[in-house]
Amino acid sequence: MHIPDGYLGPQTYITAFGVMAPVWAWASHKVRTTLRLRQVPLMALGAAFTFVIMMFNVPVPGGTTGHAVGAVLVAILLGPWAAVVAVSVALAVQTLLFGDGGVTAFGANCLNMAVIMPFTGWWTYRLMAGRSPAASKRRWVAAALGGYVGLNAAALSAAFMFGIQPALAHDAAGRALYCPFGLHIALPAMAIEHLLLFGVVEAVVTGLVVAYLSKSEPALLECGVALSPALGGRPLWKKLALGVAALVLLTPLGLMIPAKLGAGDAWGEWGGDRLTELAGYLPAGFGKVAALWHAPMPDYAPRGAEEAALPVLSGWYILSGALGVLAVAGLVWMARRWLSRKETDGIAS
Amino acid sequence: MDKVFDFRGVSFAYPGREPSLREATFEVAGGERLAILGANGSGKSTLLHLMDGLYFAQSGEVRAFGQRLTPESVERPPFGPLFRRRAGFLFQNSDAQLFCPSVEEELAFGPLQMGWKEEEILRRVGDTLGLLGIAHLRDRPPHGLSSGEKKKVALASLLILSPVVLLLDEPTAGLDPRSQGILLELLDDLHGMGGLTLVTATHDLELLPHISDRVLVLGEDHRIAADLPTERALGDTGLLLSVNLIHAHRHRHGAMVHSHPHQHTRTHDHAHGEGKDHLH
Amino acid sequence: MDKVFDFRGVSFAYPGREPSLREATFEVAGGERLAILGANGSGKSTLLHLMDGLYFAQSGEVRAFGQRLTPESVERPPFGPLFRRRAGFLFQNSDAQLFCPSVEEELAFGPLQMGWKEEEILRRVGDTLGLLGIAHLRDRPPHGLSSGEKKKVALASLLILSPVVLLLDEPTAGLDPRSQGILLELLDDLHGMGGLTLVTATHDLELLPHISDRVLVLGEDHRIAADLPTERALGDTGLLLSVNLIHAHRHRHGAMVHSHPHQHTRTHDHAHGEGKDHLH
Amino acid sequence: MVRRGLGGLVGIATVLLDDGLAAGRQGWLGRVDARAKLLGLLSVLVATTFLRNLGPLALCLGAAWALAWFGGLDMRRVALALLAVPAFTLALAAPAAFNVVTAGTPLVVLCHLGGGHWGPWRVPEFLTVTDRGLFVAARFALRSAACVSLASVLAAATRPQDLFKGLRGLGVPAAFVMVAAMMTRYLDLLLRSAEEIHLAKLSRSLGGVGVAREQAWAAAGMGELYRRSRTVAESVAEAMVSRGYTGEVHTLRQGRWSWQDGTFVAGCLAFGAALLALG
Ligand SMILES: Nc1ncnc2c1ncn2[C@@H]1O[C@H](COP(=O)(O)OP(=O)(O)OP(=O)(O)O)[C@@H](O)[C@H]1O
Ligand SMILES: Nc1ncnc2c1ncn2[C@@H]1O[C@H](COP(=O)(O)OP(=O)(O)OP(=O)(O)O)[C@@H](O)[C@H]1O
Ligand SMILES: [Mg+2]
Ligand SMILES: [Mg+2]
Repeated sequence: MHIPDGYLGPQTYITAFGVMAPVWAWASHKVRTTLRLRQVPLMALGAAFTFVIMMFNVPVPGGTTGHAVGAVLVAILLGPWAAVVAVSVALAVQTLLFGDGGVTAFGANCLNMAVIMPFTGWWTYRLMAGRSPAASKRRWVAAALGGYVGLNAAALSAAFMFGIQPALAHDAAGRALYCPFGLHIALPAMAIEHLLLFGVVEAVVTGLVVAYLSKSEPALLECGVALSPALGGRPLWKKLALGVAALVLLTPLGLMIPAKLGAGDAWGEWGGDRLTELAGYLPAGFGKVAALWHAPMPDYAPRGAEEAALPVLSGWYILSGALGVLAVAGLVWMARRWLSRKETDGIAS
Repeated sequence: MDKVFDFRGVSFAYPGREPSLREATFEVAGGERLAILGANGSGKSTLLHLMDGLYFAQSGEVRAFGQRLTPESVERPPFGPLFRRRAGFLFQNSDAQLFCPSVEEELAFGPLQMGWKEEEILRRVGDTLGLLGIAHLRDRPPHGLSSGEKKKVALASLLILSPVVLLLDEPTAGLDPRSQGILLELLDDLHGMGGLTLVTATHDLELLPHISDRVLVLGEDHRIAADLPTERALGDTGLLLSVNLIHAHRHRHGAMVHSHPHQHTRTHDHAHGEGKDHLH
Repeated sequence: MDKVFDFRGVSFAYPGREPSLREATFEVAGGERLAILGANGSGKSTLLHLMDGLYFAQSGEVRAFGQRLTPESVERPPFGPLFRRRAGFLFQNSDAQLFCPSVEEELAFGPLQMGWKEEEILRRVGDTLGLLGIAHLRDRPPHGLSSGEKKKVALASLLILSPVVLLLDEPTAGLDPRSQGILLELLDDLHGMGGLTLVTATHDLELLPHISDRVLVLGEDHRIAADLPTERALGDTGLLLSVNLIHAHRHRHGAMVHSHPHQHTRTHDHAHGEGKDHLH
Repeated sequence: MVRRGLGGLVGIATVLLDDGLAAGRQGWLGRVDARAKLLGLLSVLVATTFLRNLGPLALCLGAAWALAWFGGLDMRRVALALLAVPAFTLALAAPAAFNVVTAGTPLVVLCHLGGGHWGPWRVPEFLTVTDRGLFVAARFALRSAACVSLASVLAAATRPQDLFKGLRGLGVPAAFVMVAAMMTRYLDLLLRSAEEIHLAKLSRSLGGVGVAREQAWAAAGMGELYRRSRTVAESVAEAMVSRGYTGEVHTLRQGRWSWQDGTFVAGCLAFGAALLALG
């Protein structure tokens, strides 16, 4: 999921850096104030731990192995803001020293793996784990689900970044400048891979490590809570809802800003063509539109309504995003009910 | 089963480094007590990893129980599992060796893989813990144990499979004299019961007489510098100086300084004009 | 400045544990060489952490250079920085102590915190590396150094601030006899230059005469069992037995087994009917 | 399989985190100030992402390789990044040449697919390589290769510790730089721990026990590693405090720029501008 250099155009990667700058500033402020003397070593070891986690191959049923990203695990263990710093640093070192992930795509990679992933995963985990004791079974089931949700959210976002490239940036002849695969390919490819394989690995790793720690040293599981935003105040589910809503709303914004920037750009006459194209691609990502294959290139299938396209597109995106969120929320809710019923059964019997 | 290990011109280098072991040639007979002696970084741990089929020679040939050790042979049944059961390896760092959430699971790790029956395993776990006198630790997580207890648990996790060869990497490092003594006695007892081959890596000269009859001395050039009976090796100050295990030692006695080759296993008393007798 | 440290009834427990140190009362005078002796887990490292103002007494009082050590006092200038400059702590684990990307930065870390001038720092780094004979390591990253080199770099990173107290936590553990000897000589030289107070934690009885004039013995009940001159402590077999540092040792000589209290610092030769002389 | 994966990576990490005494860092490129290298090479890298013609992209790739060669880098070490990663990108870019991804005039007809629909997707009549597709794939692969080569030249010519110092010199906050530098310091330690834990398990592994147990053990290894990370982090914090750390990060300032450093940056900027002018 590490996006290399050359896959994303400047509009996308600059936007990603723009989004990350305030996030980094806020995260380091948070970490500094909560940890003070321990911040530097703890973040450094957290980052090194994330890095090494990515090297553990974990067997999955079916005879293959895969490796986890570990961002949700770090969020659970150290708190989500600490995870933002730790995973960002791990990604920076991978980029600069090991050539894993691009330098220009660094902001985008951080957005996916150091922000979207730990936060969605951590919210899911907190929501499901509730106030259960550190040693309870609910903790690790919650962690596994958190890992699954977090990884898929990150993968979705990465696929989205890939997928909008051909539409956002192409030359006069309509040939893609960067990643040539549109949303209709990028989204299903990433989704299938991550829903069926890597998501499972992430879930297994996150769940089992939390299970191991809850068995052998539950105290370690409580530090994450201590280092994370206070649980008091607004109920957690409200925070979750707010956060997810913000993410869903922000991403089209990320689309719009480059679109506005791009319109005045000297070396791209992206105007109507791109938007039409985007409008044609987007819903496809969610597997709904059968006829999209007609128009891989807008030159062959020009459409009208150029100006209206962006709002329409954003609307589509928000709608599908909201649907996805609802589906996940439903899943979490059902799992939670199932677990707490099992727990009360256990107490009753 | 006469020769347990047979090394012929074995060299090994970590990726991207200079060789950590050069052209080692030696044999280990069944029931022998061999010590591998060398300064820090001379390649003792590397040699033990090669003996346990965890690393593989880049040139030369390693044979164990008559069979060549290769990445394939140690994985393929019947030799692979048999070899792993016969050879037990006590790591230099027992923290690394203990990776299960409780002592009981730690001990059950090996037997579980051999498909023993559950009751049989639990019985053996109890027996082994009893043998080492650590039955009270059964349900504790290994990381909360003291360093001496960790060593014992690590040893127990090897002994439960009744190995015929024990590879010990600095078994007494970091232990206080009493825990050291207890461990040495235990090893002595195990060897006394017969048949066990003991290979111990150490840089502690004082330990040698307790754990070995024969010594393999590794030089700082990562070659075998000598292969001698223990008593002769300890007596050979020139050899020990040449592999940098001892050095010309200066002593301050009050205001006086004098120097002579020094070896920490020996006590030598000497009087100075104004001073009292010293023990070093 | 006569009393460097002054402990009065100091107790300390890690959160949620039994106390690791109970009612320690002792003093350390300037220029003294004190050893803290105790079995594994007796609380030696804990005591040194208390002396260095890293942990704070839960009851009782710790004074250093006449000032009470509290979480506030070690942070507030002028005492805080002054105390940090005067006391240097060599950790048991040098990997934890070396956290900078190169040896040069490692040495510069302390002075930078003190706000020294850049050129001054670079000059001192050169001097200190020269003093320990490791100038060639200046640009190397600390991982990748051998354990002996790591210890020296860690020591250099303390010495650059010209401390008047060195707290050493098992400085020779894991080092081969030669590196041990070199380190001991170095400490000897430093102490010889005058004024330096040395406090060394160890469970190595053999080390004691080289590094201390006085010994504080910690028992396994985490209390101070004795406070004696080194020579008397080493001679007191009863004491060492009672704090579990030595134990009644069995020897196998051929087929014979006999036991007697055993202490690793002494050589005792004894002959058996059929055997030769042994050295342990 | 797991062992080889881990062992190999540990090997790579050891090589990459090497002492910096390696030959590659002794050449003239190795002596250029880290800030200058970062500034110069990254500006060329950014320029590369704006290019749209094959010519300038190829020029850029060639320049990166030439820099590696004439800068006195250890080519064995760079070759891995210069060849392996672009090869991967090439494989990834290849499908873009086909008409299923990029429509256009068919150049080569590969096989008959038969048309119709497959799920929501429409399948074309023939699988062909198209002219536009070939161009798109070539440009994509070339751009990625050029970018990756530039980045790996930067990494190979600079010791990790200097790279982070350079970042600090370019205005990245000291705390981030210190965290990153400390991370590389402890990466080696944790990788060795991970390898040790793995070998410890291997030395007692007697055969298959099923995926579930294997997974549990892998997780136990990671849990153990986490505990160790925490312990080390605690001790490191203590070691830092003991040497006077109060929460403010101070690092050594940078040396002065030499005229070579200035020339290098100017050269890179000029090259980047030239590339942009070529398009
Ligand atoms: N995992 C590793 N990767 C790279 N190099 C290594 C590794 N382990 C050891 N080395 C190097 O190989 C050489 C031999 O190391 P080894 O651990 O075998 O020495 P040793 O004799 O066991 O030392 P010690 O007494 O300190 O345990 C050393 O130079 C060491 O730096
Ligand atoms: N960080 C910690 N958290 C909890 N308990 C600890 C911690 N460090 C040490 N202890 C416990 O405190 C006691 C004293 O430990 P300490 O490390 O001071 O012993 P020591 O004398 O230095 O032993 P060694 O010779 O093994 O270094 C031990 O029982 C140990 O288990
Ligand atoms: Mg070793
Ligand atoms: Mg200690």
